[in-house]
Amino acid sequence: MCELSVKNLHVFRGERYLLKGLEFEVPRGVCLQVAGANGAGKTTLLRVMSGLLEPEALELRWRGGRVSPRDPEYHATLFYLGHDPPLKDDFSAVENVAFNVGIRRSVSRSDVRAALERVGAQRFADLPVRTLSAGQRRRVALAALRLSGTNLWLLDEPVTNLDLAGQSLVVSLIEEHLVHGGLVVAAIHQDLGLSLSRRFSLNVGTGEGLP
Amino acid sequence: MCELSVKNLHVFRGERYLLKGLEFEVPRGVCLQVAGANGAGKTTLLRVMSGLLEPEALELRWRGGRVSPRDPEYHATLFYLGHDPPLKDDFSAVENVAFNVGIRRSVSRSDVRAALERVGAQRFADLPVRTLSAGQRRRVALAALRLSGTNLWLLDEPVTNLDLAGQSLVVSLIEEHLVHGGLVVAAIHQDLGLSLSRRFSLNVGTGEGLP
Amino acid sequence: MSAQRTSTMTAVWLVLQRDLRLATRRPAQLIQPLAFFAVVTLLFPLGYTPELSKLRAVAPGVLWVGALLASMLALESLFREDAGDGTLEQFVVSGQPLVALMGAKTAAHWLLTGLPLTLMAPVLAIALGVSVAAMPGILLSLAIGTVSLSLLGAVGAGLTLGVRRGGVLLALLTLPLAVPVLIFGAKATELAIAGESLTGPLYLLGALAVLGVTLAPIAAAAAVRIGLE
Amino acid sequence: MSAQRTSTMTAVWLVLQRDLRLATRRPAQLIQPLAFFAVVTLLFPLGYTPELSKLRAVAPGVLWVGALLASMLALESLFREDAGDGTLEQFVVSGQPLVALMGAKTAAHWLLTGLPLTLMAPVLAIALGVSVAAMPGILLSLAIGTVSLSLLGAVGAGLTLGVRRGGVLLALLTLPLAVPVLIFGAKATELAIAGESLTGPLYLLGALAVLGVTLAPIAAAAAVRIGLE
Amino acid sequence: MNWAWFHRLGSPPHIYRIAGTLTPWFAWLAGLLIIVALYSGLVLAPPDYQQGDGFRILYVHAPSAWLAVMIYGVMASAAAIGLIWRMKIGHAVAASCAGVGAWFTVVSLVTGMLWGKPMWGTYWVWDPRLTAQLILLFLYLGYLGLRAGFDDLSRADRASAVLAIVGFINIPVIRYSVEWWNSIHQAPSVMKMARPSMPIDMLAPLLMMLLGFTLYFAAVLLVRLRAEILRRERTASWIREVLR
Ligand code: HEM
Ligand SMILES: Nc1ncnc2c1ncn2[C@@H]1O[C@H](COP(=O)(O)OP(=O)(O)OP(=O)(O)O)[C@@H](O)[C@H]1O
Ligand SMILES: Nc1ncnc2c1ncn2[C@@H]1O[C@H](COP(=O)(O)OP(=O)(O)OP(=O)(O)O)[C@@H](O)[C@H]1O
Ligand SMILES: [Mg+2]
Ligand SMILES: [Mg+2]
Repeated sequence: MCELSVKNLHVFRGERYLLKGLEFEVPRGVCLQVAGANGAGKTTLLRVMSGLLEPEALELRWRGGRVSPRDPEYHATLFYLGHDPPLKDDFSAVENVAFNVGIRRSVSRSDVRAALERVGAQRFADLPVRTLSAGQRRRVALAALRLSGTNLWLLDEPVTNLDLAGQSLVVSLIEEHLVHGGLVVAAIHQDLGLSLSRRFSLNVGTGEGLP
Repeated sequence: MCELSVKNLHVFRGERYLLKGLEFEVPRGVCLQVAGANGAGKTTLLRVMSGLLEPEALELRWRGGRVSPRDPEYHATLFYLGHDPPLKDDFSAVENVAFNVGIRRSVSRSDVRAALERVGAQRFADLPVRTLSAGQRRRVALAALRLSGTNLWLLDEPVTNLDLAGQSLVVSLIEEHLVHGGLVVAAIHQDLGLSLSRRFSLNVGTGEGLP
Repeated sequence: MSAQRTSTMTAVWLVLQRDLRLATRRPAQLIQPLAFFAVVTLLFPLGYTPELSKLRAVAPGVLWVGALLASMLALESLFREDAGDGTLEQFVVSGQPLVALMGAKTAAHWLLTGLPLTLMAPVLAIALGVSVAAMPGILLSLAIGTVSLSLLGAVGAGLTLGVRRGGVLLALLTLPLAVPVLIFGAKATELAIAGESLTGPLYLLGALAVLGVTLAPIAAAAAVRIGLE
Repeated sequence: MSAQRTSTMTAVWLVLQRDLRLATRRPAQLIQPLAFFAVVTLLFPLGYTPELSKLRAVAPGVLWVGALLASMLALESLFREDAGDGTLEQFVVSGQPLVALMGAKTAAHWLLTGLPLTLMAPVLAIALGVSVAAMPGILLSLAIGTVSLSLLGAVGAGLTLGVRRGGVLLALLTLPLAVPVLIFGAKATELAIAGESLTGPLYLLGALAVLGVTLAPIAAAAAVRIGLE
Repeated sequence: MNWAWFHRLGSPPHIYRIAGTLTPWFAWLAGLLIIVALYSGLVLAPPDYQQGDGFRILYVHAPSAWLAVMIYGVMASAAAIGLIWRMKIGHAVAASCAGVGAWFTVVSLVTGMLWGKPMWGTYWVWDPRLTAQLILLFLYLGYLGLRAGFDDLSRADRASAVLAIVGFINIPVIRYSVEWWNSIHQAPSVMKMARPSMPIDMLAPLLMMLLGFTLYFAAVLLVRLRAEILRRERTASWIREVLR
C-alpha cells in the first residue's frame, strides 16, 4: 500500500480537460518527478494536490485513508512551494522562515539560522529579502522546507533562478528527505541526477500516469 | 574595435560595491554569457546596461562612440528581457507581441504570427496570456525578441521555466542572431552548449571581467 | 526533529504579531490612513465653506465618510500584498483553520487603521468646530464602528483578490454594505455633538460589530480560498 | 528584416490605443469609477441629512471630493499594473521619449475616468437637489478640472511606484496638490448653482490644466525612472 | 435521507428540458396578464382625483420595485444552494437573476423619478424607500462587477455567491437603518408616499400587473437559464443531442 495515491483526477480548465483520469502512487522514500512540456499541467497538478485548486474529481488517499485535499490535518503533513518564493519583502530571511515554519510547528531561532546556513543563506540572513537577488530569495524559501518537519513536499520548479551549486543543494535536500522516509512530488525540467531507484517520473498531459 | 565596450563600471548597492571596476568588450556575433553565483550581480549588470539602474560610474561605448545608457538612440538598438516576461495579462499573445514590438518598429500581424510560431506559441497565440503557464508566457516574451530587429540583446535568465525543447529554442534563437552579426549579453546558469567560439563568459562579482 | 504542531491560538498570535511588525517596518505607512483621513476632512471645508457653525452641522457626516474611505483604502493592501507574494497560499495550506487566520488579519487591520483613526478623530472634530464635550461620544462610536468596517472590508478584500484592478470594485462592494454603520455612527456623533444621550445608536453599532465578528471571518476565509484559485 | 523605426507620434497612439483597448477587455471596470463616484455621493446624504435644501449647499464640495477620490483610485492601477508586469521597463528602454508615453497614458486615464465622471456628475447633482440650469457650468468645470486631476495623479502614481502599499500614499501626495483644482472647481460649481457667471474660476481651472499639461508628463517620466530602479 | 431526487432535480439536462417546456406558458400568461392589466389600468380605471392621469405610472413602478427586491432574494437563495450543496444549477440561476434584477431596479428608480418630478417638484428626495432602492441597485452592480472580474466561471460563481449571501443578510439591516435614519430626521412633508386606500378598480390592475411581471420574470429567468446552461455545458454530450 503506497503512502500517497491519486486516482481518477480530472481537471477542467478553459474549454478542455487538462488532466483526465490521471492516476499515480508514491511510496515512502520516493521522489515523483513530474515531467511534461510547458503547459502540460504540472503546476495545476501540484496546486490541486495541495488543495489550492478545486478539481472536477479526485480520489486522494494519504496514509491509507481517503482525505480531502482541503483537510487541515492533511495540510499539516505537507509543504507546498510554488513558482514564486512566499516571502515578505520587508522581513529578513530569518523572520520569514521563522514565520513560515512557525505557523506550522514551534521552532527556535537557532534552528532557523541552522536551516539558513544549510541553504547557503547565512550571509544575508538578516537583510530584508527585498534586497536579495532572485536566486538568493529561492534559497531562503528552501530553508523553510526542511525545517517544516512535514512528510510530503510539493515543489514547483524548485531550482528556478538557482546557480549550479544551488541546484545540487536542492538535490541533496530532496535525497536527505527521502532517506528519512519522506515523499516528494516535484515539477522539474532538468535531469537533476537523483539516483534512479528513488525517482519515478510522471508525464502529465497525456492523461496517463507511468510510475 | 569591439561593437560594445564597458569600462570602469562601479555599482554601489546596500553598503558595498557590488561591481567594482568591471570591464569587458563584446564584438559582433558573440554571446557574452554572464556567469556568477546567486547574488553576484548579473541582473544588476544587465539593468545598468539598459539604463534602468543608475551606476556610480560607467564608460559605455557602442558602435565606436561613447553613449549614455539612457540615450533613446541607444535604446532603439537594444532589447532587454528581465526576470519576468513583460506581458499584459488581458491581451492575447499576438496583441502583446504586436505592442511590445510595435512601439519600436512597424510590424505586421503576419510577422507577429510567424514569430509566435517560431517559438512554438501558435497554439495559444489568441488566448489571453493570463491563462498561460509560466513556460508558455516565457515563449511569448521571446517572440518579441527576434521581431524587434534590434542588434543588442540583454537577456536575464531567458530559459527560466522553459522545458528542454524551449531551452534549445533559446539557443537556436541566440545562434541565429549571432550569425546575423548580433550581440547578446545573457545571464544564464546552465551550460547551454553554444559553440565556444561564439561564447565569452564573464564572471561578475569578483570585479574582474574575463573575456 | 519532533514536529510539535503549532496550536491555533499561537498561529493567530503569530499572524497578528507579524502584521503589526510589518507595519512598523514602514512607519510612513502607519500614518497614511491618518493623513488621508485628515486630508479628506480638511478638503471638505475647502470645497464648502469656512464657517464653523455650518461646518459643525456637517461634521458627523464628514468625519464618518472620511473614516470609512480611509479604512477602505487601507484594506486594499490587507490581502492583496499577501496574495501577491504567496503568503496567503501558505496560510491556506498551513494546516491551521483559515477562519482563525483571517480573524487575526482583520484584528491587525483594525489595530493599524481603525484604532488610530478613532484616536485622530477628536483633533479633526475640533477643526470642524465641534466642542470638546462631544469627544467621548465620538471616540466611542468610532471605536465600535471601525470594527465593523474592518470586518466588512476583509470580506470585500477577500472577494476581490482574484480580480485585477480590484481597488475600485472593492469600494463598490463594501460601501453599500457599510451604510448601516455609517448611519448609526453619524447619528451617534450627531447626538454627541448636540450633547444628548447616544446609547441607542451605540447599541446598534455594537450589535452590528458582534454580527460582523461572528460571520465576517467565515465569509472572508471562503472568499480567500476562491480568490486564490 | 528592415527596421523601420516607429515615430513618436505612432508610439503615443499605440500606447493610448492599448490602454483604451485594455479597458474594454473588462467593461465592468469602465463603470467602476462611476459607481464609486455615485456611492461616495450617496454616502454624504446618509451621513448628513436627507433635506435637499441643505444638501444643495454642500453639493459643490461633495461632487468635487467624490470626483477627486474616484479619479485618484483609478490612477493607482494606471502605473502599478504596468510596473508590476514589466511594461513600464519596456517603455523606458523602448527608444521612445518617456515623456511622450507618459502623456499618452495620462490622456488614456482622462478618457477612461475624467470624461465619464464629468458626464455622470449631472445625475448626481440632481440627487443633491441642484437645478437643471446649473448643469452646463458643472459639466464644463469638471471637464477642465479632471484634466488637471489626471495629470497630477500621474505624477503621484509615478512617485509611489517604488513604494509598497502605494494606494494611500498616492492619495496623500496627490490630494494637497489637487487643492487648488478643488477650490476653483467647487467655486465654479457653486456659482453655477447660484446662477452667476463662473468665468473667473473657469479661467483659473484652465490655467492649472495648461500648466499641468506642460509640466506633469515631464515630472511623471522622471518619477517613473526613479520608481523603477 | 435520500438526496438523489434533489440532485436529479438539479441536473442540467433535466432543468434545461423543464425550462424549455415552461417558458412559453409563463411568457403567454405574463403577456396576457400585462395586456389586460394595462388596459384596465390605463383605460378603465378612473383618473385619480388629485393626480389626474399621472398616477398611472404606478402600474409599472410599483411591480418593478417589488420584483427588484424579490429577485435579490431568489438570487441569494440560489447562490446559497450552489455554494452549500455544490449544485452548479444554483449558480446558473443566480447568474441569470442578477441582470434582470438590476434592470427592474433601474426601471423602478427611473419611473419613480419621472413620477417624482410632477408630484414633488423634484426628481429625487432622500426618502428611506428610495434610498434603500438605490442601495439595492449598488448591491446588484457590485455583484455584476464581481462576476465580470473573474474569467473562470466556477470562481466567479462561488465568489459572487459569497457576496450575494452577505448582501442578503445585510438587506434587512440596511432597510431598517435607512428607515430609522430618516424617521429621526424631520421628514420633508412633500415626499410622503402615503398609502392611499385604493379603490378596487385601481388595485385590481395593480395586482394583475404584479402577477404579470412576476411571470414575465420567470419566463426571462428560464430563457437566460437555458442560455447559461448551454454556455456551461457546451462540452457535454447531451447538448449535442439536444441541439441536433
Ligand atoms: C426615484 C423615485 C422612487 C423610488 C426609488 C421608489 C421606490 C419604491 C419602492 C422600493 C416601492 C416598493 C414598496 C415597498 O418597499 O414597500 C415603491 C412602491 C410605491 N411607490 Fe415609489 N418610488 C419612487 C417614487 C415614487 C413616487 C413619485 C410616487 C408617487 C407619489 C410613488 C408611489 C409609490 C406607490 C403608490 C407604491 C406602491 C404602494 C406601496 O407599496 O406603498 N413612488 N416605490
Ligand atoms: N535594492 C537593493 N539594496 C541593496 N542591495 C541590493 C539591492 N538589490 C540587489 N542588491 C544586492 O545586489 C546583489 C546582486 O543582485 P543581482 O540581482 O544582480 O544578483 P544576480 O547575479 O542576478 O543573482 P541571481 O542569480 O540570484 O539572479 C545581491 O547580493 C543583492 O543582495
Ligand atoms: N485560468 C486558466 N484558464 C484557462 N486555462 C488555464 C488557466 N490556467 C492555466 N491554464 C492552462 O492550463 C495549462 C497548464 O498550465 P500549468 O501552469 O499547469 O502548466 P505547467 O505544466 O506548470 O507548465 P510550465 O512548465 O510552463 O510551468 C496551460 O496550457 C494553460 O493554458
Ligand atoms: Mg508550471
Ligand atoms: Mg538575477
